Amino acid sequence: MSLPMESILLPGNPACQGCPHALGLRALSVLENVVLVVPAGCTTIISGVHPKASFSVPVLHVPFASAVAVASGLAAAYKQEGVEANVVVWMGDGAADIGFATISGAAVRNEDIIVVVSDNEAYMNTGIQSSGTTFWKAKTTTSPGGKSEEKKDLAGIMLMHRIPYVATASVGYLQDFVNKLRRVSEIRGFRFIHLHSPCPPGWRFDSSKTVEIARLAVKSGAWILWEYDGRFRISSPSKPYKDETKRVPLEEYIKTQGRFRGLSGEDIEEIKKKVEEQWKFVLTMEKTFK
Amino acid sequence: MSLPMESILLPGNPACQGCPHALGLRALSVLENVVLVVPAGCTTIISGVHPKASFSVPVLHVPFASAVAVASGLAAAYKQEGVEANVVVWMGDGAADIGFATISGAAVRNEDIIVVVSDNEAYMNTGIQSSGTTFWKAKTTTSPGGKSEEKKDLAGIMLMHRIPYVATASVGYLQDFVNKLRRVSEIRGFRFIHLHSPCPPGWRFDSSKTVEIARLAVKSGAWILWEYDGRFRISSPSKPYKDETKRVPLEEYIKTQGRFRGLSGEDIEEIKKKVEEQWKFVLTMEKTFK
Amino acid sequence: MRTLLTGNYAVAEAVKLSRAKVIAAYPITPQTTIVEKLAEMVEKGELDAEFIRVESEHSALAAVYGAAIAGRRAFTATSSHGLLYMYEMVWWVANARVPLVMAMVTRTIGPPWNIHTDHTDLLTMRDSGWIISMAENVQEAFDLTIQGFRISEEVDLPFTVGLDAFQLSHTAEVVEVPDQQEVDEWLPERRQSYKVLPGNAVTIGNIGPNEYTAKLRYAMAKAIEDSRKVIEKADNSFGEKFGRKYGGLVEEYRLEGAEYVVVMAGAWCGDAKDAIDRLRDEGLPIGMMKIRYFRPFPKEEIKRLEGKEVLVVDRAFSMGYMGIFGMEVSSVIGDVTNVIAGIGGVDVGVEDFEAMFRKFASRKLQRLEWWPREVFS
Amino acid sequence: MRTLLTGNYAVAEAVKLSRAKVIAAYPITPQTTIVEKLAEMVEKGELDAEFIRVESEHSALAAVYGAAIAGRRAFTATSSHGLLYMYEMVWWVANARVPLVMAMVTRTIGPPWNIHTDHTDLLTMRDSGWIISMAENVQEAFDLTIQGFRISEEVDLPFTVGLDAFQLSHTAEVVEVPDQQEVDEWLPERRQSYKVLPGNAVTIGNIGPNEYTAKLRYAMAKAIEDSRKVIEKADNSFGEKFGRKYGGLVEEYRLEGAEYVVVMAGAWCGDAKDAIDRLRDEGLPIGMMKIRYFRPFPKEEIKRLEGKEVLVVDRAFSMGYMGIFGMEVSSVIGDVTNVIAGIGGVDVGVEDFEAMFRKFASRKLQRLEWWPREVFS
Amino acid sequence: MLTEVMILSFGGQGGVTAARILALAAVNEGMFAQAIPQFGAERRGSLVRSYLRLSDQPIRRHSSIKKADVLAIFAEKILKIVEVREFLRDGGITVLNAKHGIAEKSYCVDAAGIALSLNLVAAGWPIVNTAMAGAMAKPLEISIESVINAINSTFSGELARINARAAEIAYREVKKCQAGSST
Amino acid sequence: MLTEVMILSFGGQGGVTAARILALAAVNEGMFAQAIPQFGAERRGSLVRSYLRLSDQPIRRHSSIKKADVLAIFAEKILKIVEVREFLRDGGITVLNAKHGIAEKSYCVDAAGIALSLNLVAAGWPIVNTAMAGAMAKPLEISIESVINAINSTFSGELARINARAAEIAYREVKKCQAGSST
Amino acid sequence: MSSWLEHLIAKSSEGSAGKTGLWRTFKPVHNVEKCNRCLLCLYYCPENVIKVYHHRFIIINYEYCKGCGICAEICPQDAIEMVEEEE
Amino acid sequence: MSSWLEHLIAKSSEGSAGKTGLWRTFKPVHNVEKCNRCLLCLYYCPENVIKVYHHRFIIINYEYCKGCGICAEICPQDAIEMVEEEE
Ligand SMILES: Cc1ncc(C[n+]2csc(CCOP(=O)(O)OP(=O)(O)O)c2C)c(N)n1
Ligand SMILES: Cc1ncc(C[n+]2csc(CCOP(=O)(O)OP(=O)(O)O)c2C)c(N)n1
Ligand code: SF4
Ligand code: SF4
Ligand code: SF4
Ligand code: SF4
Ligand code: SF4
Ligand code: SF4
Ligand SMILES: [Mg+2]
Ligand SMILES: [Mg+2]
Repeated sequence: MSLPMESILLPGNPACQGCPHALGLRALSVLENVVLVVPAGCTTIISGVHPKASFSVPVLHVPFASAVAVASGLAAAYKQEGVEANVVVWMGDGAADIGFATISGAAVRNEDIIVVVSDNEAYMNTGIQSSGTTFWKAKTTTSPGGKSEEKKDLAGIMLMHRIPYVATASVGYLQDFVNKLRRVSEIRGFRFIHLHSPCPPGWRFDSSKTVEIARLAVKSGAWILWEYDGRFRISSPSKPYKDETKRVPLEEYIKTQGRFRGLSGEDIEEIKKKVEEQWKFVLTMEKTFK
Repeated sequence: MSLPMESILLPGNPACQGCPHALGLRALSVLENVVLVVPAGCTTIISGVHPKASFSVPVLHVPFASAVAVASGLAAAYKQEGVEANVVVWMGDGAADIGFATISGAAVRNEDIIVVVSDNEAYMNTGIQSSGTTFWKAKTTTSPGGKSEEKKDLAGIMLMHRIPYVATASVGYLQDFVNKLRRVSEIRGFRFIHLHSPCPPGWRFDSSKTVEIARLAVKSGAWILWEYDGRFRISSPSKPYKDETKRVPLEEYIKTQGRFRGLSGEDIEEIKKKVEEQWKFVLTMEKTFK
Repeated sequence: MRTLLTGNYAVAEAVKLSRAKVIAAYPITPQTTIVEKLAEMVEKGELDAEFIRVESEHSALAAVYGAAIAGRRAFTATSSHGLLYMYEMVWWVANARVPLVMAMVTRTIGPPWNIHTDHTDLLTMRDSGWIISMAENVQEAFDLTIQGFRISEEVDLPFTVGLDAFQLSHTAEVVEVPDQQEVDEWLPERRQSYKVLPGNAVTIGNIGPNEYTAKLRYAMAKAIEDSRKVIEKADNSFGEKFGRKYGGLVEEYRLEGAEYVVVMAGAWCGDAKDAIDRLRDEGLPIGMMKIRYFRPFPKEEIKRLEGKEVLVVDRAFSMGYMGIFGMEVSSVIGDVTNVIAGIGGVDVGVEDFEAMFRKFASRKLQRLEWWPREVFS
Repeated sequence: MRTLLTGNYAVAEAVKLSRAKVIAAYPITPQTTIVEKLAEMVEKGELDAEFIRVESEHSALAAVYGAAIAGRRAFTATSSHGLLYMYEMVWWVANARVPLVMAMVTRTIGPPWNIHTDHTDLLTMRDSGWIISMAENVQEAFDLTIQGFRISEEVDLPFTVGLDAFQLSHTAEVVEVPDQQEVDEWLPERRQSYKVLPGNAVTIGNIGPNEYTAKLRYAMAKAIEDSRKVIEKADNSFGEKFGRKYGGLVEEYRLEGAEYVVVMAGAWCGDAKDAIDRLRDEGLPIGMMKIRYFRPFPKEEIKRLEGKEVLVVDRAFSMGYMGIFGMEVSSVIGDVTNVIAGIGGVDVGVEDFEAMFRKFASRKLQRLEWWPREVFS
Repeated sequence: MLTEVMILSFGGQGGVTAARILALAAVNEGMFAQAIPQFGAERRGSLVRSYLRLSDQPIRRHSSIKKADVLAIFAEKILKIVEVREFLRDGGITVLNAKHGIAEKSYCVDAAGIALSLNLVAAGWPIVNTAMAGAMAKPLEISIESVINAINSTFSGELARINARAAEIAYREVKKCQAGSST
Repeated sequence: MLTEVMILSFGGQGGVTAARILALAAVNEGMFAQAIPQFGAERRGSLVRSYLRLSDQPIRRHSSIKKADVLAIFAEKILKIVEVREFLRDGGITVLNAKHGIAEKSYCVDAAGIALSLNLVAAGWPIVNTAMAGAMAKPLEISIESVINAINSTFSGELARINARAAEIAYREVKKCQAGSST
Repeated sequence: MSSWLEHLIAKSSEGSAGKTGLWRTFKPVHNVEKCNRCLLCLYYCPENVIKVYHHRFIIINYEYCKGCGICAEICPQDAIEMVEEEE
Repeated sequence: MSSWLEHLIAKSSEGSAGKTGLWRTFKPVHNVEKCNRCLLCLYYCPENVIKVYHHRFIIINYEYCKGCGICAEICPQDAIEMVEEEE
C-alpha cells in the first residue's frame, strides 16, 4: 500500500461514525496545494462548527449548484497570478444534480480543476432523499416505496464530454482511488472522479460495514471501477469481475442494506440485468478507447 | 416524400430569411395535440409580436433554464386529467447549456415529454455568442478568435442517460426528421432529438444556403444522423458516409461559412480528426446497441 | 380532529385536504419534511397526485407552474437558498398570473451556512406580486395553506405561507384538523382565468409593445389590491365554518387602550404576546399589531396606529438602510422605533421581549437598534 | 480622450482601465455588448485577463466570486432574468464580504418577454448588502465603474452599477476617457480583507452559533454605513483628478429655492432635468434630487427635503403596496406623491415630465398614480 | 400552569421522539403541549437537546427553553460534557437514565437496562426513548395509560408493544434518588 | 440648439451605423451628439428606427424621438409602410434614398445606386448607410471631412476607403427635391 | 375576457411580423414549364408560403415570402429563379 | 483582524465537533500479538485516529475515535476487537 498516513480531515470532526466521505477525503491528502471547494451537503457539516474547522487545507463553502463555477474562477485567478494550486471540488451526488449544468459547462470549457463526486446515492444532509444517482428500488424519504428511476451514470455521461480524465472509484478501494488521484495530478484540464460512497445511516447498515459494502458493490459487479485518460481501462479491483462467474451474487450486496428491504426476487433479477448492461457498456468503451 | 403540407408556424412571422428553426418547426407539424414549451431564444421572437402569435398550436414561453421542468409539470397535469397531449420542448443550444441540469434531471426521471434542441451552434438571439455546441474554431462575438473548446456532443451525452429515445437530425433532411418525430410519437417517456440548424446570419452565409449547408454537414461527415430507440442505427442520409471515401471534403462544408473564415490547413486537419473520432464512437454505439 | 402536528406536517396535511394534484419540490432543511410527508401520502395512495422529484428549486417552481397553467391545483415548498435559486421563477409565475401555493419555511441566507429562522429570505418576494402570509403557529400555518388555494385562485396570483424554521416547521403543537368533507365544502373547485391545453392555439408571454407590459403590471397591482377583500372574506367564512378567524391582514392583540404598539410577524409573536400579558398585568398599556400578510401590505391597518408609540420588531434587515418591516411601517406612519433581532436564528424569548418592551416604553431604545445592544458593538 | 461610446462599451472600457483580471459573464440583452467588448479586448491582448464563458449567470457570479476571493479584481455584468438567475450568488458574495463589481443593465422582468428598461430587477438587490449605484448617462456609468472597484475594495462589499437598458446601454454619447496612467494613479492596487490561497488552512462559511451570523450581519450593516463616507471621498478625489464630481449619494439639481422637488434615478433624469429647466424658466420653483446610490440609502440627504412638496417618480413597483423609491422616501419624510411610470420600458420624455410636473405643482396628482392616468384605468 | 421540559440525549437516542410521545400523551389528557427538536442538524452521536412544553392553556411561545423545570438526561455520559445546572431552573427536577441522582429532586431509572432487556437496540445503542418517556411521565404527572396510547399511535405492531412495555416498566421502576445515592 | 434626427431603415441596412458616424463626425466638430438604436430586437429585413441628436450643449435626455427635425428614409419601400408625417415635426426635413421627394423640405439621393456602383452589397442588399450619412451631412451642416474621418475610425482599410467614397459622392449628389419631382 | 388576459395571451395569426414580403430583395419566380412537381420547394420553404393547386400549379404567396431563396436552391429542375425586386 | 473576519473564517483544529470519543458505544481494542502491521486499519480509519509508532505499536486516539468499528472489520488478523464501553 502507498496511501497517505495523514488526512486533510482532522480527527474529532462531525462526520457520522463510519462516514464514507471521511474515507474519501483521507485519500485526497495525496494532492498538493489543494484548495477545496465544497457545496452544500454532508461535508458542509463535516467541515466543523465555527470557529473550528476540520480541514487542514483551505476550504471554501459555496452554494449548492455553484461549486464547479467557483472553482473555475479560483483556477482562473491562480493562473493569472501564477499560483500553483490544485482546485478540487468535493461534492455530493445531490450537488451534481442541481449543479449538473455547471459541471457540464465547465467540462465543455475544459477548466483546469478536479471534480470528485462522492456518491452516497441520496441527499443525506437533508435526510436521505432520492437523487439522480439513487439506486433503482432503493427506499428514501422521497421514494418510500423504492425509487422508480434508474441510477444516473454520471461517469458515463462525463465520458461523453470528451474531457481529459474520467474515472470511477470506491471508498472500499482507497489504493485504487489514490492511484487515480496521483494520475490526475499529472494531467491538466477538467478531471472527473465518480466515487462510490456507501453511507451507514442513509443506506441503513452498521457503521462498521462501510468498506465491506463498498467492496461488495465492486465484487458483485454493481459498481465497476474504470479509468479514462485518453485510454479506457477497467481498474484492477474490478478486473476479476469481467468474468461474471467470479462475481459475488448480487443478493449479498443488496441484503446488507436496509434501504433495499423487501425487494422481490424479480426486482433483483431486474437489477442483475441492469448490471449486465452496464458491464456491456464498460467493456465496449474499453474496446473503443484502447 | 411524406412531409406535412402545413406548418404550425404561420407565414409572415419574424424569423429571419432562411431560418433553420422555421424549417424544423415545420416538421413538428406531424405531431398531434402539441403543446409547445419555448425557452428564451430566437423562437421567442419568431413566435410573433403581441397581440399576434405565429403558431397554430399553444405555445408557452418560459424562462431560459426552465423549459424541461415546465414541460414536466404540464405533462403531469395532463396525465392527472387524462388529457391527450404531446408536450414538446423546442429549445436552442443555449437553453440546453443553462438548462442542462434540468434536461438531465427530467431525463433521469424519464418524464413523458419530447425535447428538441434546435442547434444553430451559438446564442443567436442575443447576437451570436459561443455556446457549448459552438463548433471548434468558429468565430462568435465572445470567441472572436475562434472558439477554443470542442463542440459538446449533446446527443451522445443524452444517450448515456438511458432514455427511451435519442436521435440526431438535420434541417437539411426533413424527411428523416419527420420520420423520427413519427417514431417518437409512438414511444412514451423522455425523447430527445438534437437537430442541426445552420443559421444564415449566425454562421455568415446567404439565406438561400440553409438547406445546402445542413446537407454538406452530413455529406462531409461532420454531422452524423442516427437514432436510438433501444437499438442504435445510423440513419439513411448518413449511411453512405460510413465510407470515408464517399464523403464530400470537409473543406466544402467549412468554406461556405463566414464564421470559419481564416481557418488554417492545420485547423482543418484537426477538425477532420475530430470528425473521425465521432464516427468511431457512433459506429461503436451501433455495434453495442444492436 | 385535535391532534399534534409539526408545522411541516400540518402544511402537508392541509395540502392533502386541499386536493392538490401536482406536487414538485426539492429538499432543503427545514422545509424537507413537508415534501417527505407528501411523498409518503402519494405513495400510500392517501393523496391522488403526481409527485415530481425535480433536480432543483428552479425546476420545482417551474414544474408547478406548468401543472398550474395546465389547470391543476399545484403546490411546492422551499426555504432560503432554495427560494433564491428559484427566484427567477418566483417572478415569472406571478407575472403570468398563475394561482398556486408555496410554503416558505423562513431561514437565514448564507454564508455562513445557517439553517435557522429569520425573515430575510421570505421578504425578497415582496415586490413580485405574490400574496405573502406569515403564520404564528402551526394551526395558523395549516389554516393559511387551505385558505391560500382559495385566495390565490380568486385573484389569479400565487400565494405563499411563511413559517419560521424549526420554531414552526419542526415544532409539534396541538392542531385542529377538519375532515375532508368539511374542507371540500369550504374550498371550491379549482378556478383560474386561463389554461394552456392542447388544441387551443394561444401563446403566453410573447414580446409586445411596452404599454402592454405596463398595463399587465397595473392589472396585477389592482388584483393584489383586490385581494385585501378576498383575504378578509376568506378569513370570515373560514371562521364561520371552522371556528377560527384571525382578523384579515393583521391580528390585533390587546390593542384596546394601548398607547404602545408592537408590530411584528411570525412564530415569535407568541413569545411577545406572553411578554405583553405580563406588562399589561403591570398596567403598561401595550398591545400588538401582528402582521399576518405582508403583501398586500396592511397600510390602512397600520395607519390606525398613528399617534401611538410604535415599535417595529424586525427579523430582516435591508442593508444600507433599516429593518424591512420598520421601513415599510415608517412609510405609513413616519418615525417608528425599529429593533432588529433574531437575525441568523438568534433565539428571542419571552424574557427578551419583556426587557425590550420595557426599554421601549421607557424610551431607552434608539430609533434603530440591533437587539440586544451589548452583543452588537 | 473625448470620444463617442455606448454605455456598454464605456463600462467595458472602464473595466479594462481598472485592470480587471478575471471576467465571467453570460449573454443577455441588453447587457451582451459589454461582455462581447471585453472578450474582444482579451482576445486582442488589450486586456490581460482571463475570460470565462460560463454557461449561466449563476455560474458567472460564482466564477467571479471564486476569482475575487482568490484575490483578483473581477467583473461581471447582467440584466433582468440574468440577475434573477444568479440571485442566490448575489446574496452569497455580499455575505462573504467579497469586493467585486457588476454592471446591471436594468430591464423589465417577464412575462411577457420584454427587453426594455425599468428598475424592478436592480432593486431586488436592495436588501442584500450590495452597494447599488445608478447612472444617468454614459459618462456617469463609466465613472461609476472605475469608482466601484475602489469603493468596493475599501469596504469589502460588492458594488453594482445600474444603467438603463438601451437608453444608456446602447446609446452612444460623448465620453471623456482618461488614459491608463491616470486611472492607475487614482485607483489603488486591489485590496481585500482576506483571500483563499493554497497553503492557508482557513475555512470560509462554516456553520456556527447563530450569534456569529447575527454579528456578521451587523458588521456588514456597519460596513455599508461606512461606505457613505467612502463614496463621498471617492467622488471628491475622482472629481479632483478627472474634473467630474457628482455629489455623492445624490445629485442636487436646481434645488436652490425649490419648493417642489422631484426624486428619481436613472437615464430619464436627463429628460426630467430638461423639463425642470423649462418650468424654472416659467418661474416654477422646482428642482431634482437625483438618487445616485440607492444603497446605502441616502436617508440624510432625503431628510433635507422635509417641508418641501416631494414627487417621487418610480420605475419600479412593489406589488401590494407602492413604488419602491416612493415607499423608501416616504419612510424618511412621510407622505409624498408617487408616480409610477416607464414600467415595461414605456418611453417617458421631456414633454411627459413637463406635463407630469405641472400636474404635480398644481396638486392634480393622486398620492399614488400610474402615469399617464388615461392609459391605466 | 406551564411546565418546561428539556431532554438531553445523544443523536440517535430519540430525545425528540420521547418529547413527542409525552406531548401527545398530554394532549390526550386534554392538555396543551408542544414538542420541539434541537434547532439544527443532528448527527448520530452528537449531543442533542429537545424541548417539551405542557400547559392547561394554549402555548404561544416558540423560543427554545433555556432553563427547564424538568430536565431529562438520556445517558449518564452526558453529565461529563454538560453542566446540568446551566439547563435547570432552581428547584427543578431531573430525570436520569442512571444509577445516581445529581440534584435535590432527581428521579433515576435504568432505562438502558430496560431497553436491553427488551432487546431495544440499534447500532449498538440501547434505545431508551420510550423507557425515558415512561419515567418522565411520573414527575410530569401524565398517566402511563396516556403514554402507552401515545406510543401506540407513534409505532405500530410488535414495535409498539415492546416500546409500551419499556415505558410501563420505567414508569414503575423510576425512583427518587439523591446525589450519590444508588437506585 | 438641439437637432433631433430619425432614421428609418430595414434591419441590415445599417441605420444605426449611419447615426453613429454622423454623431462621431459632429463630436469631431466639437459638438455634442447622441446616437440611439432602435430600442429592441432587430431582425434582418424588418423596419428599424435609429435616432441621432446633435447639439452645441450637452445632451441630457435619453428618451426616443417621437417626431424628428430631420427624417432619413433608407429605402423607398419604407414609404409604403409608414406614414412619414407621423415621425416628422412640422417643417421638418426629409432625406431620402429615392428619386422623388415627399415633403416641402426633402433631400433626395440615389444611395442604392451609389452603393451598387461601389459594390457595397451584402446578401443582395446595397449597403446604403455611408452614402446616406454623406447625404444627411448636408442638411445637418456637418462637413464631409468630419464624416469621412468618422468613417475612417469606424471601418478600416479598403472598406473605409470605399465607404468614405460613398459618403463623398452622396454628399455631392444629394439634392433638394419636391414631392413628385425627379432627382 | 379581462383586459389583462388580452395583454398576456396572443392569438394565432398570419403576418405576426407584418407583411414580410416587404423584406425581399429578390423574388422567387416559378417556371411551370421546367417544374416536375416534386414539391421539394414546398416542403423546404421555411415560410410555408408555397402551395400547390390541382397537383400542378405552384403558387407562392408573395405577401409573406421573405425571398430567402431556399426554394430556388433546392429545386432540382432550376424551375425557380430569384429575380431582383423592383423598388 | 476585524472581528467580522473571525466570525467568517474558521481555523483548522482537531476536535471541531468536540471530543468525539464520547460518541462510542463500542471501543476498538488492539491486540498487538495478532497484529501483522499491514496498516489496513490505519488507512481505512475514517477518523485517522490510528497511528503506528516505531513500525510496531498501533495506537488509537480514543479522544476522537468514534467507535465505528471499521478497523475491526477490515483487520485481516482479527487483531482489533470492539468492546462495549463502560458508562
Ligand atoms: C439551492 C439549495 N437547495 C437545497 C439545499 C439544501 N441541501 C443542502 S445539502 C443537500 C443535499 C446534499 O446531498 P448530496 O450532494 O448528495 O450530499 P450528501 O449530503 O449526500 O453528502 C440539500 C438538498 C441548498 N443548500 N441549496
Ligand atoms: C436567465 C437568462 N439568461 C440569459 C438570457 C438571455 N438570452 C435570451 S435568448 C439567449 C440565447 C439563446 O440561444 P439559443 O438557446 O441557442 O437559441 P437561439 O437564439 O440560438 O435560437 C440568451 C442568452 C435569458 N433570457 N435568461
Ligand atoms: S449521513 Fe452518511 S455521508 Fe453524511 S456524514 Fe453521515 S455517514 Fe457521512
Ligand atoms: S438568427 Fe438564425 S436561428 Fe435566429 S431567427 Fe435568424 S436565422 Fe433563425
Ligand atoms: S422544387 Fe422545383 S421542380 Fe420541385 S416542385 Fe418545386 S419548382 Fe417544381
Ligand atoms: S424565397 Fe424563401 S420564403 Fe420565398 S417561397 Fe422561396 S423558400 Fe419560401
Ligand atoms: S473504531 Fe472507527 S474511528 Fe475508531 S479507530 Fe476504529 S476505524 Fe477509527
Ligand atoms: S489491520 Fe489488523 S493486522 Fe493490520 S495493522 Fe491493523 S491491527 Fe494490525
Ligand atoms: Mg449524497
Ligand atoms: Mg442557438
